[in-house]
Amino acid sequence: MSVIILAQPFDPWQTLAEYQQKKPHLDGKFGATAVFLGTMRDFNEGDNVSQMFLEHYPGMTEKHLEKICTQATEDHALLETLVIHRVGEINPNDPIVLVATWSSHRKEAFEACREIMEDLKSRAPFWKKEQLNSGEDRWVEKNTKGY
Amino acid sequence: MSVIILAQPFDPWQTLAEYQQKKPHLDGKFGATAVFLGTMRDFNEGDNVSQMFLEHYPGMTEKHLEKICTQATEDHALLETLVIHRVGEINPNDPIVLVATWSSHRKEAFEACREIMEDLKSRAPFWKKEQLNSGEDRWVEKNTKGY
Amino acid sequence: MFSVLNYGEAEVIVGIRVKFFASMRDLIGDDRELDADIVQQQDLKTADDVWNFCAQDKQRPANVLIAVNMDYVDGQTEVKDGDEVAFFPPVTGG
Amino acid sequence: MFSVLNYGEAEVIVGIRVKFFASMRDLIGDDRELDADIVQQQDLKTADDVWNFCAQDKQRPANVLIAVNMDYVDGQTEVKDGDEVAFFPPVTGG
Repeated sequence: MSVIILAQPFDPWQTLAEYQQKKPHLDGKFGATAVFLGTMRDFNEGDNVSQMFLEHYPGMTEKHLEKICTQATEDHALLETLVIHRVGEINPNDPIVLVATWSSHRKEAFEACREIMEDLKSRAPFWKKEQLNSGEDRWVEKNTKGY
Repeated sequence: MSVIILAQPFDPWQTLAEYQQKKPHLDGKFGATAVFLGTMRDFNEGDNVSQMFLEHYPGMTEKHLEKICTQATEDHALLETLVIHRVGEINPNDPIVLVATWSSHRKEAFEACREIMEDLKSRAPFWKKEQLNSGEDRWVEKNTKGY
Repeated sequence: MFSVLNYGEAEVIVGIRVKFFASMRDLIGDDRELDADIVQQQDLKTADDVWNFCAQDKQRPANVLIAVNMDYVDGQTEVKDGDEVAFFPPVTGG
Repeated sequence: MFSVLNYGEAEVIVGIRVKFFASMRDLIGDDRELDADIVQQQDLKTADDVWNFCAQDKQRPANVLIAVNMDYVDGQTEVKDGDEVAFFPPVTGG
């Protein structure tokens, strides 16, 4: 299980491939991998967004994410979990968050991946500030509904 | 939207990365990507499995998968969908199926990805024959439950 | 009972093309080239009739799936010349 | 009102470390180095007291979240010397 807070851009698919290769205990045992990737869009709530700044609470963010991954691992008998979340300056098309879960069967991987994402969106201490094309900036105040 | 039936092994993460790059209409517009990857395990129902043969119904398989992807695209306002499914001889750790969905928001991507997988597992004409370590072979007769 | 009729260069299918997949092929004992399985029999009205004709004395498993022209149907569905009828067990892909 | 006391080489924190994030920092007008925000005040018993002391006349938004030692709590939670208390708006990551 890994929780990574990253201040630089990352390649989600290459990272996934490398992460999986380094987990020999998965060999032949995982039938299911569910992945969610959140990516920065260039629009939000009707406005064009040119850049974003992602703030977090160092220490608490990691602690909270580890807690929800541990909980999901127990609840769904996961074989492996990876969460990567960007902080700092982010540009359109940059990956923001990657959640990946590995399990024997698909039900567990799907449910765990979504539960981790929903908890992350509603409870993990991250905050987005958008820089609009107009020059204005603003804190994002709410997320879209997950269910 | 693409549905691909493949008789050779494939690298799921590299394929995803390349597929996404070739879709300029996604640029800046997709906030969410949900992915499911099914991988061959080396055990099933208590037995060690050395290899698998995946049969399909050429023509109907593609037609059925295209239908469920079109339905999911309408139901969930997807921006893009990719389904890749292996046929032929498959070895442990080989990817079997990849389903990826792109949308503006996570709810749609998650739900569409899972719905496509569930329909694929219960309705798309594919059949697995397992070769056991014991030398025996057998048709797989049922899937694990998805919900 | 199975044949493909060729008129000049064009292949003209007269009859119903029948396919069996996976364990259903094993059950029927069908090791022929499947694409050449054209049943020419005037009195086959439904998918059920096609099964009974091809399978002879073999009972159809309750969970068999039937497709006509690559769409799922039930056994009562009518079939006609040029149709493709397939029988297969529950699917296990993914 | 804010200070870090150094005794020899070891940093000894006497008081409550307070942090504000995102729009809550803007509201408080807190442009100090946050890690140095140690409140030394004997009569702060709860997280609510800490807010009131730091925010002075600024009303606390109804949806503010509170963490003590990096766990979510409510405003009635007691605090003591050495604790870290954080105030922040609803989260918007992911």
